[in-house]
Amino acid sequence: MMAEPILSTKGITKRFDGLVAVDGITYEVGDCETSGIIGPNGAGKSTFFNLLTGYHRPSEGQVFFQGREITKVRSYQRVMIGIARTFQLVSVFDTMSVMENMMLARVRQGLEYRSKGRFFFGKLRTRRLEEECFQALETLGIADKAETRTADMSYGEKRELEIAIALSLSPKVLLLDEPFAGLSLVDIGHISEVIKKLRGRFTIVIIEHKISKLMDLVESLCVINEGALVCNGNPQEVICDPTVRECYWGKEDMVCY
Amino acid sequence: MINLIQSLLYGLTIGGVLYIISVGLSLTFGAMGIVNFSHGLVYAVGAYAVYTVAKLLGAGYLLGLVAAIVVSIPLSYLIERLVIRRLYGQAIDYAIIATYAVLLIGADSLRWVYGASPLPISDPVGVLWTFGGLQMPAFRLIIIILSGLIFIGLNLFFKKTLVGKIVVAGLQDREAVRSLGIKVERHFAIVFVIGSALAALGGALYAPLSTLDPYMGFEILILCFAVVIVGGMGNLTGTTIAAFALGMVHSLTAVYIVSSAADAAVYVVMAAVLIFRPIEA
Amino acid sequence: MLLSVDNLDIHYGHAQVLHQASMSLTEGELVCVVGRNGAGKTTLLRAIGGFMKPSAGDIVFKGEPMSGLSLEQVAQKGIKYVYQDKRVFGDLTVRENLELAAYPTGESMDSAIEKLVAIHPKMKKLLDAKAKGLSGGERQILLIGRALVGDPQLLLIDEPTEGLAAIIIGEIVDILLKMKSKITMVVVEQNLATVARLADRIYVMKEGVMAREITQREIIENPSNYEEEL
Amino acid sequence: MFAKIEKNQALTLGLIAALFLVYAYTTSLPRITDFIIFCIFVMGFDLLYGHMGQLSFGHMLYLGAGAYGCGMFAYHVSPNPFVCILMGILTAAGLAALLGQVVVKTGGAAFALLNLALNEVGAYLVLSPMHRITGGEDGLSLFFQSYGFINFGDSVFRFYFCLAVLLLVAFLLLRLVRSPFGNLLKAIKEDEVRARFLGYNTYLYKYVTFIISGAVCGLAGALTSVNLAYCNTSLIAPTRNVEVIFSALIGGAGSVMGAVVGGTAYMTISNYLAAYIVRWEMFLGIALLFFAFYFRKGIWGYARRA
Repeated sequence: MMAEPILSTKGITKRFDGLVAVDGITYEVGDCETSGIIGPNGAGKSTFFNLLTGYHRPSEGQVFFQGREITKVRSYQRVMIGIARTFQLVSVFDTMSVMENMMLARVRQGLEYRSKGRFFFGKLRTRRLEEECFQALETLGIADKAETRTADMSYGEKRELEIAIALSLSPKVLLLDEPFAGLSLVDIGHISEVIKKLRGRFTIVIIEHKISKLMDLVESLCVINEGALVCNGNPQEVICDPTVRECYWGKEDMVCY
Repeated sequence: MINLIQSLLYGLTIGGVLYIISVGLSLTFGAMGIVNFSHGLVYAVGAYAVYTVAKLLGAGYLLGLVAAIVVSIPLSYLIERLVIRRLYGQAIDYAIIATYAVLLIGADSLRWVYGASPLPISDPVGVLWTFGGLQMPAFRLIIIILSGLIFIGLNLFFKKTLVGKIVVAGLQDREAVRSLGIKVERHFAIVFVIGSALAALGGALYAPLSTLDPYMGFEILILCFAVVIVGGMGNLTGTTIAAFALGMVHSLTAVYIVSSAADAAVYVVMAAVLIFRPIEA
Repeated sequence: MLLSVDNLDIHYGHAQVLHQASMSLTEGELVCVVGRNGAGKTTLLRAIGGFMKPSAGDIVFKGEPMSGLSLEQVAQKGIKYVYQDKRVFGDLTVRENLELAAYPTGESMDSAIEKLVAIHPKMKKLLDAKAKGLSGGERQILLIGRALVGDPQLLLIDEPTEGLAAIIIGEIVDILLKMKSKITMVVVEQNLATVARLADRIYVMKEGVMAREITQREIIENPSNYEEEL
Repeated sequence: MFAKIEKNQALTLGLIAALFLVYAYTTSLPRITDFIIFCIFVMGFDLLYGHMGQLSFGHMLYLGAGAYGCGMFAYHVSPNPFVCILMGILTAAGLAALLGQVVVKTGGAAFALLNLALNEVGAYLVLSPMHRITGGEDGLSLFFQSYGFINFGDSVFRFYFCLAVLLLVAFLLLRLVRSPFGNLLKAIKEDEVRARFLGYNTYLYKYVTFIISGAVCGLAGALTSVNLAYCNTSLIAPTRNVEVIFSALIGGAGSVMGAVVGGTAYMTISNYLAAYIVRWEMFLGIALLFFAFYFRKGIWGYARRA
């Protein structure tokens, strides 16, 4: 059913001082697929994400990208081979303008600065880079904010900027960590639209807490509970799965059923 | 062999003094995230208090020790109130700069009063203890015993007293202590004063083994920072072990290599520790 | 009216996480706050508990405005907060944990221990154990017991059942039900089944706004309406 | 107005040059040469502190390495001033490259204190085990070859030479902090993890910055020994670290212009006012407290915003 997976894990486990945060997850996501990861609070979603991006080293198991093992590849190198991420708490650089934020990401990817000398002594902004960054900002609809200082933006706009920054890293896989957290309804709608627009261009993996937000966004859904992968498949099937309902609505109480 | 045992005993002396001084430093580090350079000032003031009372007034060393502690209490209270308390939650560099400024002001005041030239204090006991071929000034033994007593006393303090327990809890989770309705900062201030009194005691104890000068606090402070960094900031057990281990390094280097290299050896050990266990703080 | 919260705004830096949130409590009530992650439930609770300063709005407790009071002062007024992530003082024993709670309130240790044992008799054996060795459920019980010391008038409990095994969740819920008649509580909870058992009234929060108030009955009769909210 | 000046590189450099020329010819040329060299030191230090956000409490080590690298080469090998200065820079940069491996892995308090400890070790090495080549406590008296008008014995030449070096360093640093690299430094200062997730090996860039900073401080050290025609242990004394920290703070950390303003301000106070200030260190301490509590943006930081 699934094409050759672009990113996959095999029995990946992470322990913190004896506490098992992620327990032997085997997961894969196909090229240009949009996939969601859901699970209750503290289920290990974020830890799993951190293992994918290389922020944590797994205690056991492996991570593969395009058929190559990347378990030991460092986080910044993973970005370079095409795994970009956003953070649950929006993190953009507040001391810089929107454009400078974009440049920082773009320069690392762009061909413009293959020469080391220009990286250290060249101009921060060149016309070509600026155009590329504008394009990414336009996808998010915040091109008019290019010269604003990030600190003066609203939270929703920062979230958009964060996604724009991730886009300018030319990702093959884009990992979004709770992209809707802390946003107003209007902003949530906006971000959903953006994700829909991007869908199919590259692989997108979204962590979410709430199933409904993802239902019409993703092609596959996987559920993590207590560090383990509970269920993986088509969103419609997943939401009807009894084990999933159990971990969301509690076990022993029948009031809900 | 005798030589080795003797230098180990000397190491215990230095370790003991380092321990006495480092405890306060480690607590301010761990509990409040502040690098406290003014600790070195209190140390120097302790030494000068002994000098004043024992030598200038001729009232004896024991009374000097008492004076050192008595003087350190209002001094450290003022430092806590006027400087440290304003640095809670601030960037670490401002804490370093501000407490260093206090050290500068204090050291210059000491120079103003006592002059810049080094002042000696003689061994207050003056008895040489011999055992087999072993020779050891009794005063050094007293230091070792005293630091042992302080170790036991501090452990009892943290285990048995309410203030101690509040600090132990606060080291782990300051906010949770506050949410019980306890004014944590006030209790930390008590511990700050206790830590400072110990630093003054350390200065008073170490003074007869070295000489006094207004900047003496700076040198010893870097050694104590090494202790705190090696032992883990705010980790009391780690601080204890590190103090004695680095005391040994200090003394063994002094005996077997060259005495002037002792401080440097401690820093090299500290750097080596940091290679294997990088600290972000 | 024991507590009233009026039009509370809260910002984290530039992000506004609470928009004009209002709620009220009468004495003896147990009110649940539900809503998805990031809806502002914990923020609301922490604001009432004095952990954060609202940028606008009032919190009035027993007719007294709480704004401007420090965390310690709020706690001493009788509002106690029970942490979400089971933050007990790990290096202290259970007894010492209680001792710290008893100290500012002036309650005797005997009655503090009695309160803890009353809600969970098994804790009697664990009094001298280091808190870091306790299981998740035991920690939660210790946290609740610790908060009860000094007879607070209002308990703020943040996700008491999160991350616990089903059996222990049942126990915690029983404990809360037992306490219900004696003390006013605000409980943040994600599990609708638990909410349905506990709550007198239920506030639903959504994107930092108090979306609406519902009753226990509505959840029991038609849970699927509210599954969406979580 | 000040913000505009700072944006224009040529104007900034011109202003620095004009400021020092006027200052030198209204007061004393040799003294202002000291000021200029000190400003170079502050700029090197501030690259780490202001731009990258790491406070080093031991940068006298790199000043000393530059001074002794230059001085020892002049004393033992060749009195060619340019080769000597180059040797000073290389010594400091090499030392930074060696120690940076360890130092850069730490952060915050540990970073500051480890640097201080290493400075202590360096000062000890120069004073005692290496005293045969460093001259120990007495230091080394130096002589530098002159070639026609290039005469380091002449204070006027030294002034213009140091001014030219200052302008060159300021130019390079301005380019550096306004390049993509400078932007990255700002990013690392704000949130290192985030910068790593833009694909940057932040450890490497911190290491590179540490070496550049060491090299600039080494250059300042080399110029000091050329200017003074001697080098001694005061050029590596750990207790003098406060001078450069204070200068960066009063000038306004995180700006090349701020470093120049701070360096000049500090040197002016310590050279001209110290005679009237009886308790100099006390004054310094009180001033430090004032700046650390109430005036964190520094002189240039406030001027720029006004």
